[in-house]
Amino acid sequence: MTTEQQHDTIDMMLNMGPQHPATHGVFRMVLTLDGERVLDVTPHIGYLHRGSEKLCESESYGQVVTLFDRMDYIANLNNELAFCRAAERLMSIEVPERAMYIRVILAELNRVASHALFIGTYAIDLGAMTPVMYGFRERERIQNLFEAVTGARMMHNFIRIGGVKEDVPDDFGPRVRQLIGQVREGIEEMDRLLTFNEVYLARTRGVGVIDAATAISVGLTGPSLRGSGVAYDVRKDDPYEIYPYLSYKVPIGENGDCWDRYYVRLQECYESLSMISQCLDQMEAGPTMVQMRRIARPPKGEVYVHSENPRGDIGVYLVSDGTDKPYRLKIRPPSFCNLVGLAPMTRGSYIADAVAILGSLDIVLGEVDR
Amino acid sequence: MDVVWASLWLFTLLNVVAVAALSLVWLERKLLGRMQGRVGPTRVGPFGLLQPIADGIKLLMKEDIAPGSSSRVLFFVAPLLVFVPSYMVWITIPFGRDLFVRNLDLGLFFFVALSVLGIVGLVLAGWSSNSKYAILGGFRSAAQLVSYEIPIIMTILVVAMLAGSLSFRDVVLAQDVVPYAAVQPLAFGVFLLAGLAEVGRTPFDIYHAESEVVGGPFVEYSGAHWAIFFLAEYINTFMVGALGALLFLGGWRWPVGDVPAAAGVALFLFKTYAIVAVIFWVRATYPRMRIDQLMSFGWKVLIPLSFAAFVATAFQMFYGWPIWTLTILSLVILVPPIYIQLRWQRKPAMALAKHYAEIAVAVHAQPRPVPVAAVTEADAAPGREDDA
Amino acid sequence: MAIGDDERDAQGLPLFVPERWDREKSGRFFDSDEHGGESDGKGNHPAPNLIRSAAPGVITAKLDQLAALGRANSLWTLTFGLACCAIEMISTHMAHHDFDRFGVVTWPSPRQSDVMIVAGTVVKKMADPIRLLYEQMPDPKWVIAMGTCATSGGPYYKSYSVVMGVDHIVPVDVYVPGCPPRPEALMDGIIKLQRKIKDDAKGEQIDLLQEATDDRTDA
Amino acid sequence: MTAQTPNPPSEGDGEPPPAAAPVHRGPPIAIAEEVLNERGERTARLLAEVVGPHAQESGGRDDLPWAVVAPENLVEVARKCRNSSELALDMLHLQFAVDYEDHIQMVYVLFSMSLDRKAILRVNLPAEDPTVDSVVGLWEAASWYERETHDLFGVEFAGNPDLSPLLLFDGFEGHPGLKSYPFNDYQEW
Repeated sequence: MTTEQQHDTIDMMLNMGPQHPATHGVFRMVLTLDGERVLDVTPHIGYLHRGSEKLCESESYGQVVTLFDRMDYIANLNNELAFCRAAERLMSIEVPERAMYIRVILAELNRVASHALFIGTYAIDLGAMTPVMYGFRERERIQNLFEAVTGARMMHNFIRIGGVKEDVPDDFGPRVRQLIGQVREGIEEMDRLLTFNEVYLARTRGVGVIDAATAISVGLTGPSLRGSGVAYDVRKDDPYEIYPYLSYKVPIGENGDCWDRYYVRLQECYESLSMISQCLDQMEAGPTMVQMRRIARPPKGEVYVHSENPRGDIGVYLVSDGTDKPYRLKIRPPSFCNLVGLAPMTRGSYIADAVAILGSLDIVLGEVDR
Repeated sequence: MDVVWASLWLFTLLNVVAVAALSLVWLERKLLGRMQGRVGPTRVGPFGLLQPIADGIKLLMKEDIAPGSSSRVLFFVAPLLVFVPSYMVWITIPFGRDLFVRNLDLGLFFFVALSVLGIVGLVLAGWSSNSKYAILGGFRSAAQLVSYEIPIIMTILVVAMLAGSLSFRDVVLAQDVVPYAAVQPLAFGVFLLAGLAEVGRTPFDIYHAESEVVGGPFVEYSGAHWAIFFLAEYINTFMVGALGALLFLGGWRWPVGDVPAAAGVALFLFKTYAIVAVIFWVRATYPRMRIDQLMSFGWKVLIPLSFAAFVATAFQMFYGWPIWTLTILSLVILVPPIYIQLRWQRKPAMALAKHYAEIAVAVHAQPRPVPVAAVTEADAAPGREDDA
Repeated sequence: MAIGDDERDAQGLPLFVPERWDREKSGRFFDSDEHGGESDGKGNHPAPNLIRSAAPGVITAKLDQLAALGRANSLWTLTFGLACCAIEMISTHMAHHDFDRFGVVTWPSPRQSDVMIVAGTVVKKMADPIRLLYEQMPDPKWVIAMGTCATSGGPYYKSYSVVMGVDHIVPVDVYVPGCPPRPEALMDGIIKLQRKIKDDAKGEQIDLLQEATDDRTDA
Repeated sequence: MTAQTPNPPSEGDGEPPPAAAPVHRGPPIAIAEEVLNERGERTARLLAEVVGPHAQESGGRDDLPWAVVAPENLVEVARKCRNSSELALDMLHLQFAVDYEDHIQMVYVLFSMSLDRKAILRVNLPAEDPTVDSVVGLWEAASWYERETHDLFGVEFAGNPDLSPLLLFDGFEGHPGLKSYPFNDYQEW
């Protein structure tokens, strides 16, 4: 990599500290630099470790849903869905069909909002100021719909164990169809602005390459793994809720560089929008909550359920001792595992690439530190 | 006696330049706002016009910290080293036929000599504030600005050859028939790109890139000293606009010929603000280039192109071909690099995107079980089905 | 920094005692004083400076109000998001809610920012960096505690690693309730801060709590 | 289910519970039945072949069979699982500790990306000084999992190059993940 220097130079340790515009929150990277070239990266996390898992052990099952909202605070509904599926699997409850459709529609909308935010923040990491504004405009539109359905912009607490809190408002169908049209235009606008932009291609093609084998060994999941060519999507390989009834395409990349990871997420937005319209066609009237006691009291046992979050494969391992509080609840946060892959990708690149690679992994610190 | 006149003229020049820079600050925030679907400052005075003044007052009234471990004298001198050259250049720039402080007949040479001095201030600021980010920013600015001086000098030489003189006034007077942008589009393009890099605007703003080196050499400055840097940067942007208007778009004369001074100045300002608006427009769309790409673009693309423009002009003047042959010659030189750029970068990416669309894994919907009216246990919960 | 070794608690985190918290005054240029006036954390009381010591109170009253007008209308926030509230803070800066209308721009370096919006849960491991950032900001500076986590620990009040509110570390000027507060709530917080800056310059101290109750009575 | 009686105050209040198991005065605790579907059966058979004699206990639920292995031959069994052709568990999906107060159980959730198989390996460790061999050599993902488990549960991993604190700051005493860590008597500071 670096030619051996005649005179011995000391490598500079640059600290991209907890407060840095490019580190998406409180994540600290210590780069060992030889001039502009990055020799090694040592990530430091824990600046947002709020002890959620310990808190879960002292709260009843209904209350734990709110803690899951605040873990991956950009894909809230997907987190709620992950936990509620684990509790339902443990209590072997069948959720009514209409509740499943509502859950999948809201989860896919949340995925589109999360990817729109990713495209925006990734562009601002590379210096383009405008896509982040378009990304947040789409996010605002989707959040307005969430507010109409669940009552809150971000921390919804809408998906409950056994179904959803209440039925959707009457104008839900036409309103979501109109929303899909607007959001598709917004994302196409960002697509036209960024995807084949010469400077953007120069900054992302061939940067942060990771091949499939190292990606799997390091534990990458979700769009980051699909960018390297492994076609593993929990919605396809381990279908849950009503995903088997939907037809869609799972986009995969081949070279595993930053542009592939970006392009996989961009295509996933379009796929999610088409999924939502299919769900709207298939949805019928029916109950939205299964008949069960208010305080969930699952039987003594253990269960491991994983589902597809925008950032990757979120797993929930629930150990219950029969009381109304989980005995041990372990979350497999996709951002935490994707971060392990940061060091092998960044060695040998430039400082500007280190920022681009960290952005392409799309990490959320609330989930990394729990 | 003329010392009093000169100081009076210099004082008015300072005010004109400061007002122009403040108008640029306001224009940038409003223009970028418009392009990003938002409104920009509206609360501070009508249409947010007092926003730059509010920023100025706040910055002047702020505590001016010099970090303990920094070399105090150099720390406070660096902003002056950046501001003074960018302000002194305005002495020779004519706003109208005889609206200038001094009409040096070596005006272009004076500009080129002074625009290099700004780099010393940046590197000094980077080194003296004793922070790793500042040092990185300082070295980046040194590398970038030096390597973009050569294309600017070559394009200015092209204009000097065409006009036959180095004074701004003669250059503008020589363009009464056709502006040099039409004669030499290649030189105009290279000048704008190199001007962007010279001033450090996106896509070349690597030395004070927010997301990498957090403000580069200006990291440790606060309050009044930082305001001087901020002002100098906007004065430089205004200068690139003014020079583009004077050298290539015919300043205050081109389409209308000799007009009263006020209309001339208005025309000149219109052209300058047009170029500055293009600079802000580029800032809103393009991401930032990496430092090695920036260097290779400067040395491998801009410098050969500027030399080609220089040689093309020399051929045309030596053989006395008519003026329009130069336009064709420079267009012929300009087209291949753009084609190569598209050929090697955009097309393969589009092909790759098409390829990804084909290899995407298609998942086909399984037939839904007949929806039973009431939801009973009989309805097989899809969650349980296993065969993928 | 001015933290002695004894001022650390059992878990090695800095105890914040406002009275004994003094900062060495490095060279001043224009506004603040040279002889180390005590900044009482209210941020907006600029310590007596050259002009004010020359002609106390007479001509400087208007100057203070002009300065406060300039400061209030160009509050530059530090890009400093901790957790979920950061996403709402960013969406306030973005196109739909557009903080730029009030002249509020987010700036990456603490040296050039006036307001530190602490948006998110303050974790003990983050206490020292927050303190350091606050000290790096030049003098007339303010802190907005956004969200219940920054105000009082929020939904994590029982956790072993969360500081119960950022006022344990830095003096706070405006508290914005909510989890996360809506962008409009943060805008209301900024407007209250602007009023606080302008009224501080006039000398009379407005009491935000009292004023909030007045709003409720006459609403 | 019977009418829900108000839940007795949970054991966590006040001082840690006495050594004897706390008497539970709530409704009878139901035991979740562990039934494997046929995909799970297939993986369980393969797992039984690969793990062979080392499996102290085994079972499974839905499509996730599990096997309890002794701490000393964990790494050997894990390597066999990873390298076997028909099991090919090439991704360490999750690794964490569960504190059962009398013993600590390490759980390894293994996934196979190519053959779409899933399995869980469990290791029971003594509560006093829980140490187990590190699996960083097999899967790089284990490095951060082990650092986090070391922080929160105090489990030592022999062979992990660096076990520096990941989530907690340096001066933090005690392992907050354990049940014995005082939870409710939070000191305001």
